[in-house]
Amino acid sequence: MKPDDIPEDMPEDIPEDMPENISGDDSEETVQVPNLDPAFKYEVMRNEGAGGLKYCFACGACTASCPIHEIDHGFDPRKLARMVQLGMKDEVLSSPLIWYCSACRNCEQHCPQSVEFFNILNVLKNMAAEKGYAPYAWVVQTRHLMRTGMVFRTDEAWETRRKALSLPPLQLDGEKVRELIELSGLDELIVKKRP
Amino acid sequence: MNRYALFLGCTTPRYVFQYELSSRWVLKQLGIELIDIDDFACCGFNQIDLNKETGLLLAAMNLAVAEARGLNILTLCTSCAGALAEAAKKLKADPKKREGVNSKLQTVALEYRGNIEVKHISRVLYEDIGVEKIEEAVKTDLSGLRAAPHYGCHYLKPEWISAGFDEPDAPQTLHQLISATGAVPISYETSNLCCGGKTFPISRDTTLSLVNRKLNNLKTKEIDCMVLQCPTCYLMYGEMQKQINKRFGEEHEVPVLLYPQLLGLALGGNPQTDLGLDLNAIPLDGIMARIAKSDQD
Amino acid sequence: MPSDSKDKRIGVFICHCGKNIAGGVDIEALLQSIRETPGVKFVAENRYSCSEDGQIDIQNAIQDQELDRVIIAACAPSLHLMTFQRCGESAGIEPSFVDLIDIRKWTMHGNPEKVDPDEALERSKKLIKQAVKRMSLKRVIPQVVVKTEPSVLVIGGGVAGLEAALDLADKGYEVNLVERLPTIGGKMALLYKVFPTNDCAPCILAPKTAYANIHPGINLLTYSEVTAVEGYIGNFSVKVTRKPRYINEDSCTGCGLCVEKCPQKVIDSVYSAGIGERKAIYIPYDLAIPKKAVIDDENCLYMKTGACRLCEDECPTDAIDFDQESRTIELKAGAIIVATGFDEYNPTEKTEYGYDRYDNVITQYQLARILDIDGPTKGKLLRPSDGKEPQNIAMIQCVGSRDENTNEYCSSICCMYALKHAQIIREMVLPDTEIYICYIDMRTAGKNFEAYYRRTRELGINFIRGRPGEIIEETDTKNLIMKVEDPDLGRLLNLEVEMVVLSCATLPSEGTEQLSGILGTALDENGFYQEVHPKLRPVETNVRGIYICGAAQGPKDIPDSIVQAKAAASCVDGELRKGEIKLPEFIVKTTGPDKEG
Amino acid sequence: MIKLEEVYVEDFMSPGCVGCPAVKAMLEELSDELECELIIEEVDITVDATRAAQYGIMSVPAVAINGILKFVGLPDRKELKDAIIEELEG
Repeated sequence: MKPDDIPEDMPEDIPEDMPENISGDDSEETVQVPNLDPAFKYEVMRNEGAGGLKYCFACGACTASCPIHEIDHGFDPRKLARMVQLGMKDEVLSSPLIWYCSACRNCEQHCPQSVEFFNILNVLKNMAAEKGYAPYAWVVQTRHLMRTGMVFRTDEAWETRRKALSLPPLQLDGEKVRELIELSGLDELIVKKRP
Repeated sequence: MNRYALFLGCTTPRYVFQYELSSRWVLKQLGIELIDIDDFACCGFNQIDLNKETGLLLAAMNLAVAEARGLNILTLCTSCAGALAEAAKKLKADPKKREGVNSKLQTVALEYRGNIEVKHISRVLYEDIGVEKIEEAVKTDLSGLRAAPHYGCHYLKPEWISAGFDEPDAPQTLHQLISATGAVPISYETSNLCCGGKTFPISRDTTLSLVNRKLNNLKTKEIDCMVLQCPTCYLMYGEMQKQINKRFGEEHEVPVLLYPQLLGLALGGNPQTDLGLDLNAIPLDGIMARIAKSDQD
Repeated sequence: MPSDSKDKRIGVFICHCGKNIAGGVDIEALLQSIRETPGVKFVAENRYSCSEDGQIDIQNAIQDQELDRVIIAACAPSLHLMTFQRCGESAGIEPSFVDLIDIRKWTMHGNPEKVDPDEALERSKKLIKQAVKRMSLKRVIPQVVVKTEPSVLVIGGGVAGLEAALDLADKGYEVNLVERLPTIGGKMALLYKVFPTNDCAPCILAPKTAYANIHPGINLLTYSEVTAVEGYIGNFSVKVTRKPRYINEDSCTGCGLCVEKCPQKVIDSVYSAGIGERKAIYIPYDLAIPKKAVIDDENCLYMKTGACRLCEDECPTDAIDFDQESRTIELKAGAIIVATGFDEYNPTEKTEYGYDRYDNVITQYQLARILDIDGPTKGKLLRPSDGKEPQNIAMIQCVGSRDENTNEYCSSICCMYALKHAQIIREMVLPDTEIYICYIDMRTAGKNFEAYYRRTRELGINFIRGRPGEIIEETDTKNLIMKVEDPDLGRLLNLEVEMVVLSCATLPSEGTEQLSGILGTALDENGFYQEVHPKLRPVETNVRGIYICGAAQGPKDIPDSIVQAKAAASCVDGELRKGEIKLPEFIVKTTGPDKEG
Repeated sequence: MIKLEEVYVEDFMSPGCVGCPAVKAMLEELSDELECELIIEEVDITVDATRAAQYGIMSVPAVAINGILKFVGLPDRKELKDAIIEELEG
């Protein structure tokens, strides 16, 4: 697939497709256990780096260390781990929650049970992306990447600017990157429609 | 003389010209040779979110490109350093994984054998040059300049990336590098707080609140500037101050320097042409006046 | 006579262990394979070999089939070898011709060594065949009767060692009690109060230390270390190195005049946990037993520079002796009890809690010393940074315990000592100080412990079920800020306190590895002494005649340490009371004083 | 004369032990040298502590022949050989 084949309705610039904050998402609804997917946790733990989930004893050192949680308590590693353990698959994967992580990796740094929550969250994001929940921001970045090998839009003004500062010109060739992206199937994934 | 392949990444060459300028100049002064490589592309840091395999492939591709030229990699961005170093360590330790990656890299005529080291610029300064040599090279006295260090998460974490070099919960290397220039590193409570850069495209509000937290903490400290070592951290703390002031009614005006800019000042570089100080969002007039004054004394 | 397996009549009994073995391996296939093994005369299966019925079946088979050697393929020898040896003996079989081999480890759920049924079958076949071969060639082990020494070596003078020593001395044994430090009493003497009764520790310990000091059957060897052990049960010979006190113990009256005069101050890391100071010549504490001075030769001015000797001038009994040297004495022991206790984990490597960086972060052991009215601060609780009374204190549980990066095990006493210190602070020291205990699970499972927890709640202590990620020090106030998620509230707490106390893990005491090397005893995966069996033989070690008790065997509180000490003393008495013991000749030959070569 | 027979040797060792490989090598040599079947079982005392305890073994290397503990510590090659021959002759 050529980058230009990406549908036109995909915005060029990064739109804000995620809610500004997610704290309001706190659902008061009772969780219906029979409707949960008990196999979900195994599905997650099968992935590299995610097996530590079974050792989580919910001490909350991750949440207490999380800079995003402090700003927006809707993002809560302990709670997300719990949701996966209980099998709340659809709720987890469709939720914008999982995309708010800033990847600081404090959760993993302070976990006494060596649960690598950063990796677990990454598995969840990959699963969600499979289903078409990839945020536009990342989709747009990938599109730039396929064109130029860089995740940002580039233009003439920028090139002129670099030249004026005596910075060397950059070779902007997305060819190899595009091939690798196509090989790993990411090109198909970014055109998926949300369920 | 030490040689490295310069890995610019995406953010620095696109948005933070002064980091690239000052890094090139400073490393040249200290005898580190940088080789520009056209075939480098994005490190894959964000792509792992969508597909872990793609992320790893992109990192491996860059490692292979450098390896083919027999060069270790020097990065300016902490996230590039983290992503590439993590991939390099994993692929070195796991031959099966390496095989899988190479079967795909084959299609772009590359192979990664597992022999590359990836270092962030500050680690190169700290390990290859050393604090003492830097102290000796200092020409302009920056003593008394109070600088608040910000390390950047992927410079330190995961722990095994920085093992034997620095300590994620009590980092020291940037403090020492700042001291080497004569400036005074000032510790502050939120020093290990993440800049939130990765969350910015997802939620501006969340990220800017996070940035504001650190800026508010710094407000209570007597500092002349913040010193950091990552283009994303720079964008968050440097470029976003005006937005934050508008959005939250704050009055922040904290000068933010990239470490090579600070070091460049100490080494006597031209503030504009060598170090790009005029490109920084928050004016550095106060700092420049101090330096000019101490020069006259 | 050449060994000839054709003459032997070997019986093999395969135990189902309920479903533990039968559920994980094809018993029928195993029986079939063993039946065809050369040298095997008889094969049978049992549902539970160790049960009374199972043992009767084995004994009947021995008689009906005229077996002279039996192999039971069941569980670990540490669990039931003795059971089956007794079973065989009553049917007329020499104990050394009874073997128990463990095939259960490969089939039992929850066992880390469990494998799939095919693999379990192959391994079981191989192990049984090997045992058959070994048994067919085995000869009667000649037994000899040897006299046993009526004396016992107890290593470690803490509460466990003391209890064992007193029990045995009261039974008439001569006890040598070796203690590494200059005083007996161990950690307990320094805990101020002890749960769940809140007795003052000296009140219940001092009578024991004092009695041990005057007991005619107990020889106290303080400031001494065991450096060599040889021999076997009944006849150990032991070398003990006595470090020089530079004090003539017989003349020293413990008056303390020398200490007053000594100009050299030293941080006391042992008796006041680094909180207070002592002199280079010192008496560890008021109730120290023996109450004799000791000179710390690393810090004594005279030892370092050749000038001073002020203590010598001051001593009314001329007890100071700078010429004293380290000397080694030799002892006999019929049995040895190891009671070397524990050390508190040093939390420096948990950098997120800033123990070495922040003045106001201390450990629970340090807090115990601070709260002690006879301790370095005379019971005053003041912040190290500015000497202010803290208005609020947070305690963090499981520091270095239940932690993959440090120690995986639960240290078992930390919940209770945190409760104890919270009670003391609230009731006796700073009643208005707010206390927050951040815990992962509150574990108060001992007798009367739940009531103790309830009592702590009554006092208004705050319990937060969450682990702080990191502690940040507020630069100006030196207050400590930590974030902790409170799931009961569903919100993040920003907890700012004036002092933090870390409830640190219990580690095997320093030198455990070295001593276990001297003794030939095994250590477990956490570095504590390994018992033969955690349930059935909790105070015996792999070396017959050497027993363990107290925290040396694993983290435990005082009640449990006392129980184990009494158990160890009882084991020793059981082995030594007859004055003689029957042992395999080779043990006497190869490990005894008359050993060959 | 040595009879052609079997001998069962338990070679007690541990992974960190310095002298243990030497005992193993000696036993393998003797197994070729002596005209008997030398059945050698290597017992790692860190894995099977109970077996060592049955023999009262406190340190390795140690060697038991036909169920009788013969050596604790590194044996002399001749002593080891003699001990095996002694067992063969009963």
